[in-house]
Amino acid sequence: MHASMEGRGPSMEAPEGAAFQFLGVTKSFFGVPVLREVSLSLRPGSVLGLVGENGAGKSTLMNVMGGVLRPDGGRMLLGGTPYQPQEPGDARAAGIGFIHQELNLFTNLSVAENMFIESFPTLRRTPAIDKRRMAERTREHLAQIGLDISPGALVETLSPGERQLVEIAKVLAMQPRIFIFDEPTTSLTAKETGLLFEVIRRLRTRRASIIYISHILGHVAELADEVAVLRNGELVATGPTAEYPVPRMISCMVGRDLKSIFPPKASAPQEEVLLRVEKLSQPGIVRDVDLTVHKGEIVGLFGLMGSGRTELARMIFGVDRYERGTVRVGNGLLPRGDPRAAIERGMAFVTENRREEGLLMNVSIADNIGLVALPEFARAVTGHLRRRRLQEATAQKAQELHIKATSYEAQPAKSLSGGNQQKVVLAKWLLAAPRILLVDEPTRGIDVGAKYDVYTIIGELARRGSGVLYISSELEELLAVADRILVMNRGELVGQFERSEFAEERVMRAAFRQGDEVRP
Amino acid sequence: MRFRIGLLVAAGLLAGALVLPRPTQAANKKLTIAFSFQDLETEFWVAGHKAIAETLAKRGFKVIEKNCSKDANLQLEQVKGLLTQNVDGVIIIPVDGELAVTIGKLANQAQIPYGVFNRPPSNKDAKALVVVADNRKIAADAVDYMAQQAKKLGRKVTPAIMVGDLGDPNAVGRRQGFYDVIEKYPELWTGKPIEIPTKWDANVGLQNLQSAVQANPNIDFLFTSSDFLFPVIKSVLAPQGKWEKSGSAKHVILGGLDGDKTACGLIRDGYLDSTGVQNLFAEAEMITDAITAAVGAGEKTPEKWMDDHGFALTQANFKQRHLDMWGCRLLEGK
Amino acid sequence: MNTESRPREPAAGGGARDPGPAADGPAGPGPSARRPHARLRRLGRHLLLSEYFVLYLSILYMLALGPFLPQLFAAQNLADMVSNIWPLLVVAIGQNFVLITAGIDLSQTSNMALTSVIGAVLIVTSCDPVLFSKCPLWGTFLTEHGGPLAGMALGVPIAILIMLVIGSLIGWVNGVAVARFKMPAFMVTLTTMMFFSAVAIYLPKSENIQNLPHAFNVLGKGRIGPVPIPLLVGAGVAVGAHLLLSRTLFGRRLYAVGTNPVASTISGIPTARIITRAYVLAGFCAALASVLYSARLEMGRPTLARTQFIDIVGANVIAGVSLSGGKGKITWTLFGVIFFVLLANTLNLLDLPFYSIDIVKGLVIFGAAFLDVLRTRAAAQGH
Amino acid sequence: MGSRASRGILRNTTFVLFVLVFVVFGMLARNFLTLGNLQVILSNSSYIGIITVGMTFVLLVGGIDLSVGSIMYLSAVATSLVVNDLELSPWLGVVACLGVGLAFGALNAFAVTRLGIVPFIATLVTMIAGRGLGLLVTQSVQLDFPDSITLLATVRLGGVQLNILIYALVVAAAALFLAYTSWGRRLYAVGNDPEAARKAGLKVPRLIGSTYVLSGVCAALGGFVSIAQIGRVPAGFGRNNEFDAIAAAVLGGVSLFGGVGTVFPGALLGTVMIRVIQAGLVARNIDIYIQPIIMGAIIFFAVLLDALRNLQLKKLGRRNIMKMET
Repeated sequence: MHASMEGRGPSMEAPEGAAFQFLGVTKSFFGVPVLREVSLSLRPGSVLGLVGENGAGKSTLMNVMGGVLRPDGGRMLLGGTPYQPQEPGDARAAGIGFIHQELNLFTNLSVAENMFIESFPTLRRTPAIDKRRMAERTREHLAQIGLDISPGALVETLSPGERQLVEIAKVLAMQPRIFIFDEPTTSLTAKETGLLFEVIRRLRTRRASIIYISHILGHVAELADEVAVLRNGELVATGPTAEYPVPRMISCMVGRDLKSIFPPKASAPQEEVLLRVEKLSQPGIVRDVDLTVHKGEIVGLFGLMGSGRTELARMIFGVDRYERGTVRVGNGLLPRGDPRAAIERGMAFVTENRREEGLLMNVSIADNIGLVALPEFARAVTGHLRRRRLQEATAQKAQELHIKATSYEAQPAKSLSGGNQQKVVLAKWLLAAPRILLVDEPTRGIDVGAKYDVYTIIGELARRGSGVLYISSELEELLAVADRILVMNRGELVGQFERSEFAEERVMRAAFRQGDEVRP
Repeated sequence: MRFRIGLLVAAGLLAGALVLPRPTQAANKKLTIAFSFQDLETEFWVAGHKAIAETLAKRGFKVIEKNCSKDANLQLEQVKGLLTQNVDGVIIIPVDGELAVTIGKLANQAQIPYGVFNRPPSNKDAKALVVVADNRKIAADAVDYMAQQAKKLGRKVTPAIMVGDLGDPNAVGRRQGFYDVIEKYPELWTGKPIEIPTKWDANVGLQNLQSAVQANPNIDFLFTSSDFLFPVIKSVLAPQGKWEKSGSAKHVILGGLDGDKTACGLIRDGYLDSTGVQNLFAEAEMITDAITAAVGAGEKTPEKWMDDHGFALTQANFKQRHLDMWGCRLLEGK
Repeated sequence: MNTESRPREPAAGGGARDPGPAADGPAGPGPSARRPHARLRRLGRHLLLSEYFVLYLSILYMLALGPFLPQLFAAQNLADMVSNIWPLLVVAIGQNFVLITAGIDLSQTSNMALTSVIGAVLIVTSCDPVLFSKCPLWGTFLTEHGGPLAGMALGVPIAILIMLVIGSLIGWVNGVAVARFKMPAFMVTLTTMMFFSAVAIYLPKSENIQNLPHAFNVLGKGRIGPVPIPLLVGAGVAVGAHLLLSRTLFGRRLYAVGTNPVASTISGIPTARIITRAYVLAGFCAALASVLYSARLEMGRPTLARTQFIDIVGANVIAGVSLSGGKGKITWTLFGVIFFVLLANTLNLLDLPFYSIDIVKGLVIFGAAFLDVLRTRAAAQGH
Repeated sequence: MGSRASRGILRNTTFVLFVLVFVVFGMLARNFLTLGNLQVILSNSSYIGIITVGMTFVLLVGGIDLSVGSIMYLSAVATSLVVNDLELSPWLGVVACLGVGLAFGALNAFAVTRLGIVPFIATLVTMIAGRGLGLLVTQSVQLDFPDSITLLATVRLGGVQLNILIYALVVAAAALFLAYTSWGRRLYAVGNDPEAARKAGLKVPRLIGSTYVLSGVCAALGGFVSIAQIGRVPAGFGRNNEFDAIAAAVLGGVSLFGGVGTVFPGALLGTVMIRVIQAGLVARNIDIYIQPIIMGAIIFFAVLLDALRNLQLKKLGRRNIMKMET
């Protein structure tokens, strides 16, 4: 693969038959350059791993390519001929398939309908949709990615992973020659991820070109033929994957040598039990779960998507109800289905999806951070808020966690990058000084730098004597941060590993026992 | 760009909205009478409004009209506004008698002659020129004639009433008049009258009348609180073969109130037995006479009570009295 | 309820467009700053974008009409206009609380009617058997000598207290239905509207209840010193509501719940209770407004405020309160109410044939709404 | 399995409730459970039912249309101009009627989709100004229609009244349209998530606009059906019908937040249910002061029941997240 890098090294001529080329593409918002003269070309039948921190310009570049945004300068060539998309439709027509990071499915429609929403197959000489044909074709497309669900199923009944795969199948159905995968695996189970990778490899053998964007650098290394690294809108490195092991990718991304992806382990568990869950059961979701979290301990909860770990956390915290079992904080029994009780007892819950459950997207950063601890700033009877104190406290937290924003008071949460949004969620809870922290996939879809910060924040909390239940499907991060790892499978705890016995394959084996989660 | 265009459009619209009205003061030094009426949604009020507005105009008054569409508070605010325009006299068709008093007090304070049309003020706290018709009595007259017809049949009949909007005093008064008669001849009825809500809405009237007839096919004595419902009644009874002239076996004894065109035609043709009539034009004459006199004499708070006893136009007295009914005059273009 | 088909969040939301995944820089083209008359446009933009937009609009409207309508500025007329603001303001503020939770309360009107009737029944000094002997309360609550509290020393205050309690109870019923049983607010309040309006008419069998004690009527137009009592009440409620929304725990949580109920629940906010309270406040305000209206009309009316719903919600929405929740300020409501009252007053003064009044009213509302859209767009660009 | 059975019932509470109401009144009131009465109820549901169909479309895309009442009046005025003043054939009357409905529907569509005014306000303006426009023409004098129009109401095909047939036709057409055409399915998509719809390259403004046009036409048609029945149009014609229509639709399970609901059975059941209750109260000859009280109460409990059912369904739905019932 060849790519030209203005000013860095000998710029090479783009090869004959490049599937796609960016030539000095620039783009800026309000005079702030987001893409600086990016030149890059993509070879047929190859996978290009595009990496970079949030805000580096990946999505902007892809949006330019996908016709969502127009470049301020530079040109694009599609198979050697000039290419100027005016709208997403043009890109689609030109054979570029864009799998967006956030899902664009209509939950109230069936899988089949979602696949063909843009052009339904109709019965001859009528406006009526040919449901049978639609179902058949849908089944074929789903089969391609090994997804076995009924075309008639409503999307709202699907798991996140299944939805993601449907989104992908939808793009495959358009049979483009160039694919853009933007963070496709965030909500996939290990098994589903495997399926996806097979699909991508198959596409490659069919001479299709793939751009693969991900924060999970391991995946990039595993999948890509070449990598290209963006930093602050500039193409800072590019070359065969072989030359770019993960550590080098990272140092290119962050511009300095990061000691490692994980901070040194700071916390150590103590005797005192903070959280004790006994025989927690809810038919169809979890069965007889027992677990404890000690003072200063980080308990990792590993399990595949759909193993019931998120549901478990929601029940412990009281978001969902459960039929049997008890949750004790210290030695006080926690009432069921009452998050407020949990919070009063010093519990905090960082949920897996920031947008729906974590943040008030249109509300200012400060107000978001203040949300949980608010009562502490209100006068007893009147409920009158001590606003100066509140403002100071939130601002302080925001700085502590290095939340990058122009104004905490004015800027709405939705204007932040994923990493900073996640920090806002953490700040919201930390302001209430929790003794027990439940975190669910806290590093999903955020960049390496932000991940590092999140690990540090959680580690620090544990060091100060709080207990943490850390849910994740990225095993290596658990191995790094946890003192103990519990493995969950189909609603049951099937294994427990002390830090001394940590070993990747053993944990994995436990997680996969009885195969992956079953689907009817 | 779009921003600027939009701005222009919007500005234009506002301007349009503002220019549309013509200034009031442009009018010369004519005496002005303010006229606030409750609504124009039935033939009856339209005719009443027309009668007054025209008579006043004929007498060289300038008339400022306000429609408060049944909203008591709005009518209050309207009259307040009118009083500040120092008009020479105010006539209102009040939303109800109580409001007539509240507004009357204001008019008295403002020292402006005040006339109340058609609805009796609930008490005499405010000095006013009042022309009223007694809905209850007139309804009773009409229903009483129906009862006489029923007696002739020599059998019990099944009575039904189409009731108006229970928030409207006319509807309530007319319903009471109906029940006065019902109680007067207890032996005449097969049972308790069937009540059919209409909310003064033809569609509601139609639907509920159909349901009522469906449930009680033997209804043969029907009083409607307003004449404007006759087409509805026809469309329900006709398919059942019950839209027959009086005298025929299947005839439903029919009565109404208002005295509009349709009613006149129906009595003439023998479908309708009787309808209660308010002598609308006479009322209009009376109120305008009174206010003219008061304004002329420079009285500030004149007081006078004028009754329109109204009457029931029936098959029996049609020949003699039909021209006293405003509907018939409209019908015959007089 | 989301009845908005334009990008969800107007001005205050900042940026009518969602910057999208992990915002690589803010989206949307920059403001077209490279145009002539920049200063003028900036002034225009400032006026357009300011919090006080609707107020400016009202003033502009008033000035524009001045030449046509000298009597518009007549002291008496101005006084009337101001006096018309307060009752509407009070009830509209109540509605505002509910709108912030992304709900709606259609039952406020019948709430006012019912409380008006009940209040009057309690304190009426005498009533005519001919009118009332048929009504269900006759003999028990009502006699020739009036209601149970008639002539009592503290009769009036007690009656008002009872009105407020009942109003709040109606609100509570709505609130519980919406918050606990997750019933659609529109349907809940539509049915309670039918129900209580029917009850209000049933109790006195459609009769208005007159002869209320002077101590009550005086609330309608009386003054304390130079200040009209309704003004005191209205202003009091406005200030109270403003503080409640902007300065208290409840206020913050109300906005949070209106913006994202799920996140709010998980953040430990008693969502159901907050929503219920919003409806209770709506009911309370309705009852209070009912006191003012009944007093100025000097009677209890079973049909009070029957046609007012549109003004109540309209005044809020015109001023930018979003029907999809999370947005709304008392100042906005105030301006919206001023706008509607001004509109009604001018239409009243203008000597228009009755039908064209509706047309003009429609056009003006349209104009105002459209200007609001422009400002939303401008704001979106500006961000 | 138990849960599946109960789910089966739960999914159809609207229908169950409907039957329940019908049977109860059937026992309470005379000649209620008769074919004749069924016809009466359907024929009386027809005009508001047709309007409800249009309203359902608007609600499906998360909008609202307050102007249907005024559109009914305006189109009635147009019809009267054609058949009364110009003395043209009733068929031209129908054309004029629907034409006006279409025009004002388009006006709403323009205000909402092109100018971006909130539907509530946009249609509110049409409601207020539209009524004024009508009165401007009629001077609020009531309109009487000739037999050529009113006779249409008495026409029967195969023993079934014409207006019932029209209603059935409209419902069938709308139901098929929503279930089997691209346009119909896309309406659901827009109602579910306008942003995603835009990204998917759907013509969102056109889709939304179309619903207001449809609603306008339905309002006009419904108005015409009712004119044929009552033969006379007073100045208040159609007022508040917007609320009746919305209530019927929502009672039939159409969500005000868009994306959820059906014309058949949903909106149909909602409409007829309200009608059945009203008819039952009259047939039973309940004191008219009490009738609206009972009416309100019954609808309230219908909605409550529906809400409880949704909560229940959610619980059941939660059970099979894991798809591991054992």
